[in-house]
Amino acid sequence: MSITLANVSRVVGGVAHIRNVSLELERRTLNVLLGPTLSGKTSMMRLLAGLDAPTEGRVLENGQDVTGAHVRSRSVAMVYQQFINYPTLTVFENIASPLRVQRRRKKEVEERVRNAARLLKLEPFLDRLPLELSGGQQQRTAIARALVKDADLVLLDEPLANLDYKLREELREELPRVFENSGAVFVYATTEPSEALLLGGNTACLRMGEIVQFGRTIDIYNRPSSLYAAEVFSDPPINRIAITLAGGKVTFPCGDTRPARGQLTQLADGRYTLAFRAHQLTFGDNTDQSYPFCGKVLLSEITGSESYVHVVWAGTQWVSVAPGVHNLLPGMTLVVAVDPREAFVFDETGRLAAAPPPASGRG
Amino acid sequence: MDKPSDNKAWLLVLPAFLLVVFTAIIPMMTVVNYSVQDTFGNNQFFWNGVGWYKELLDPSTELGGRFYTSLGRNLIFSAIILAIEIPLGIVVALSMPREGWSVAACLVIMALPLLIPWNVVGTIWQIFGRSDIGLLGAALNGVGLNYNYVANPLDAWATIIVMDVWHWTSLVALLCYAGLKSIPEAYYQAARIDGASRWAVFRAIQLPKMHRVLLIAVLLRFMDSFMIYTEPFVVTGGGPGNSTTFLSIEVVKIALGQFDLGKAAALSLVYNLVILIVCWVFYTVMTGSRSRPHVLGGSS
Amino acid sequence: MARIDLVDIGHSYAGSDAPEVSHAVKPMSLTWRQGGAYALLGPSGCGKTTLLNIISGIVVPSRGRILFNERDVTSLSTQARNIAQVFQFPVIYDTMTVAQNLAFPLKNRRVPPREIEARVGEIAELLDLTDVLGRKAVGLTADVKQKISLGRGLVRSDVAAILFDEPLTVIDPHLKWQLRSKLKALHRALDVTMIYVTHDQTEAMTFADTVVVMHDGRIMQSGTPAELFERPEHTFVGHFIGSPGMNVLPAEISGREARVAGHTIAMVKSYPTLAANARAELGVRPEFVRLAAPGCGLPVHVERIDNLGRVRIARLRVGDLKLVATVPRGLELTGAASVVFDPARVHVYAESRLVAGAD
Amino acid sequence: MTLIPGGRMILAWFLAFLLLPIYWLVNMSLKTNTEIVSGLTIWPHSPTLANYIKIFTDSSWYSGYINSLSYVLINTVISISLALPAAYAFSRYRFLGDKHLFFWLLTNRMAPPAVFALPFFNLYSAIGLFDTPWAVALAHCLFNIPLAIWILEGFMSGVPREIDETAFLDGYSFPRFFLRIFLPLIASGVGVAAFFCFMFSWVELLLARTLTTVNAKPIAATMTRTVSAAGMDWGLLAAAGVLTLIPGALVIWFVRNYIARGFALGRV
Repeated sequence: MSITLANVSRVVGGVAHIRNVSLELERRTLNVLLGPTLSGKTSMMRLLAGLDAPTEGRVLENGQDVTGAHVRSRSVAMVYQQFINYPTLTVFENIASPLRVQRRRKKEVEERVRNAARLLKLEPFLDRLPLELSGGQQQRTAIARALVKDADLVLLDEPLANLDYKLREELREELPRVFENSGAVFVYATTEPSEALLLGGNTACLRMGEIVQFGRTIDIYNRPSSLYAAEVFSDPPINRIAITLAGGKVTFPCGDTRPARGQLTQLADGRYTLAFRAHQLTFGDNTDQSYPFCGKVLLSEITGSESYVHVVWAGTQWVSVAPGVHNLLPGMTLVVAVDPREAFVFDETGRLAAAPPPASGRG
Repeated sequence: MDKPSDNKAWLLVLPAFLLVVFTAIIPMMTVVNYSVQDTFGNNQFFWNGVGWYKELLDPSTELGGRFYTSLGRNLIFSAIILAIEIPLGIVVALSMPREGWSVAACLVIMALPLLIPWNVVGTIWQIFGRSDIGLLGAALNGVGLNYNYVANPLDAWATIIVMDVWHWTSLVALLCYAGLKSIPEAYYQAARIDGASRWAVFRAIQLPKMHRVLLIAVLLRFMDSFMIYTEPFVVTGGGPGNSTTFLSIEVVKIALGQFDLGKAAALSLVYNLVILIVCWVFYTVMTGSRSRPHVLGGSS
Repeated sequence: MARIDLVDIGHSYAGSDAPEVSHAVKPMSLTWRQGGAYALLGPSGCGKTTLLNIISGIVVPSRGRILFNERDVTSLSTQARNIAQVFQFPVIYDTMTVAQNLAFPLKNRRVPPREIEARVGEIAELLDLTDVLGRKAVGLTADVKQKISLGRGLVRSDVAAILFDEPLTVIDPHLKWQLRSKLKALHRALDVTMIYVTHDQTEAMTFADTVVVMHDGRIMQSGTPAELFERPEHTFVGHFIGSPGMNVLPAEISGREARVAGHTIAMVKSYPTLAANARAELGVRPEFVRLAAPGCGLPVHVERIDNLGRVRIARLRVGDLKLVATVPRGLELTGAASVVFDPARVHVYAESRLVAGAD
Repeated sequence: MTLIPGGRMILAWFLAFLLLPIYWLVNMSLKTNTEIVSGLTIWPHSPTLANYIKIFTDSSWYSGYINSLSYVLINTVISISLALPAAYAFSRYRFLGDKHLFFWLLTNRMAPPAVFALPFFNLYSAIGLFDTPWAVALAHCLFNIPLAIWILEGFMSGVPREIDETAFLDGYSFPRFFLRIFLPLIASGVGVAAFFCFMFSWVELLLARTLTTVNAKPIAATMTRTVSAAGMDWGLLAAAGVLTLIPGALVIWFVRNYIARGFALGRV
């Protein structure tokens, strides 16, 4: 079963939530809708599910036009951000509900619900009411219900957003295993690039209701087609610096110039934006090829495994991430460096001009 | 995620809509029909155009005079009961317990007057106020005030006002109590941390938060008091003389008493117009900031 | 400005004689020095908010005493304790302007108007609220409202401590780090004790210089972010701090050797042979687990390698034990492999408690 | 703990003020006429149930209760069953003229019965329903259907729309979803709406009296008619009054937390 949006737009109260999107999702694939809040992720999912009708364009299922079809006639399942369950039914009945409606035999319902419950570690809670459980367990119940149905299309709208930090981590690690053995088309919306990378499959980068880039997740990560795609696909936000290339020399906003290195050497002269992710901005000037900058520490955020150091240099703010615990005091000066061979270069229109070769670099 | 627009929803609304049309629009059409005609009872109708309305709005005419005096009585009555019931309701709401079994007991006792048929409320006060068999009547006369609500207009007004305060104040109290209950505990904690006195807490947190329920209470009480009929009718029958003849009693007297259909219809329409205007204010308040009682998380 | 001492504090919502297991906060003692920045970190329902409410006086503990600068305030009311609190959802007085909100605590203490105005101006400056002072507080965004709530505490120069109950919950993700850096800068500027409750380790460790990790009503460990990361004193702390958390593997420990799933691992320190029935475990963070070709160390089976862009996480299996390792760039391994632990970074736990080895 | 000093005293006085007249009614209902006439007694010296027995045996009295109960129940059933789908439409969809319709319903809820007394009299006589419980039941729909719709819409809007969508995604048809999933969720709302429809129909006198003469005469009318008769039998009247309190008093315990919401049309 493949699901396709053909030139779909959705305008609500004069505001365009989705702008002329065309997207085709193949059977047995996992597709991530990645974008900041209000970038149109939920609107697009509701269009795919048929909960909302497009203002223009068509929704096709295996080539057939299902644009106006009522959700009941479609084989779709959806998991909402705020873990929606039937409060008056037990967890067992919640998961079994789609099968009850299809009037499946009792034995089959029992077996399929137990399988789904085992997959999501819900066996001990099957006879409890959803509201008695923790947020994580409620969301697992909703996911179990979405899976038990074997729908052709399964949509998950930022399912982990409302969970505790550690709960989010546990469920995030289980999701790939949960999706593996199902033949449906999965669509997973999230604001966090790390979730997209963890789930793999394909990713559509969304910005203000438009698809900026669609392709295999790891390809987009390594070669974002535009500065927008790079922005969407970087957390913490991608660092950037305006540069002008002239005769093999690179001049930075603060005026000093350095020899062009890496892929900068093959680019025509002109104004570009050098963009590099947090882990590409390293402490100290350790490689001969990299450009060092002397910045001032704004704040150091520690997660335990890594530390995000917010630095300001010549008025522009950057974020650098380094493994381990680095408790740098705000106001300290810190030399940070970026190796041009690992950074992206975008032209003035924001299109990708040069990207680090995928395999070797630290990209 | 706002509501989708779907005109098929009219199918769901239609049954209720048709029945209310039958019970409201058709009768209202007959009222409008009568209000522009004159009749002498034997089913002959003469076109009178806006005659009745002109007469109604002209205080010098008999109908106009009765209209303005009873309208005046209604407005005075509503003003007095609002001036008493709203502050008293707030004070009672503030003095109600916030948790424990006593809350339930208070709610039940306070709700009792609201559940009594309106004519029985009249009967209760009719008995209670009589000097021969009523505790209130006997007590007041015992103290030397010759209180007689049947003969003395002032006593009649006092009785009706006290009766209305007795009947409806607990509604204002319950509304304010509901408003108070919706205030999250964090606000009281913050006020304690800021060292606020009880009065500061009332002015800074409770009154602003009760603002919406108070407005609803004022509008509900104004409308109900403005169309009051049964209680005064039972206790004083509109008397002594017609000192307590409110608009609704006037309408019924003219319509069902004198069978003067034209006058009654015109009076009814103007009366209804006032209600419509107040309703519009009520509607904008009620649907302005719609509080979302969250059913799943327990009662509001 | 107060030094806070919790002396054998414990609380159960079912009364003081309730069995200890049902205590929201198990009996504990703790001292927080004046001017420190502390975080109470733990999953939902671990008792961190109850502990915060005990300090603020909203909850009277069913046992133990709490001292502010050696003065017993256990039964003292919230006002008398002179603390300030920023709640999860912004609490502001709707009908007042920002300036009136900030002046409210001082007005309640009958501080002369001139002095109030000066103090409000000073705090507004500190919190970049100067340009919204005249506006009605109710119409502003959540992060500004939280600043106002904080400002109401700061205007009182003698405030004993400022308590934060998950203040960033309703703030937009990209604004969070700005408010965090503002709080950190404020803490350095004003010598006032701050206690921050959260379930998010990043918020806890960026804000506080001492993080108190709680679980099931008990304090598991209290230390600097570095201590929590490098020397977790309990397997729960190891698991809770760090993303992904520390690996915990059952092992038999004797002398300088540990046997895990039939494979011996050399240790840097020597450990007393633990009691037979003591549940001995080995703890090592994924960052210090090196994946190598089969035969170099503990044999493992590579289930999956997740590529998170800047770091790659290998999901491994030893028999039916799960193991996680961070994998450098470019290393592609599937199926059978082996892992080598960095000996200096391996910890030994008995009954989930850290065992100090001898050199 | 109350919120204002002396709160206990104020509340005690207010509750006493509420209960005293009701006590006096009960007190009168337990006295024989001779004792009533002979002088003021705070509690019935020779309490008797004669008045109650008379009401339960004299058909002109107890038929009043039966008539009242019959039209009240008919009205409540009609109001709730018609209001449920309409409230769902208002809560879940925007449609042509929904705002104006919702407002018009409110104006009917607030319409003064006096205005409709005469037109109803003509209307129901014309269609031959005069002096039957159906006349009063339908007449009371004027204000009870709007009331039920407003209260139910308030409760329904508390249920997240995503639950409806999840059910439709699961394959529920609308009727099955409405009965098996949605109704249990707003059960308390239906209870409250039913209680207030019952209550507002039970307390109304003017329309009930206007539309009935003999066969369907409600208790309220029976009571007011005997008021004007010479030689008033106060004890009997008091007893009749006490009996009209029973329905409200019985149910109040179950809806005590929703009273404010019921009166404020589900908006509090």
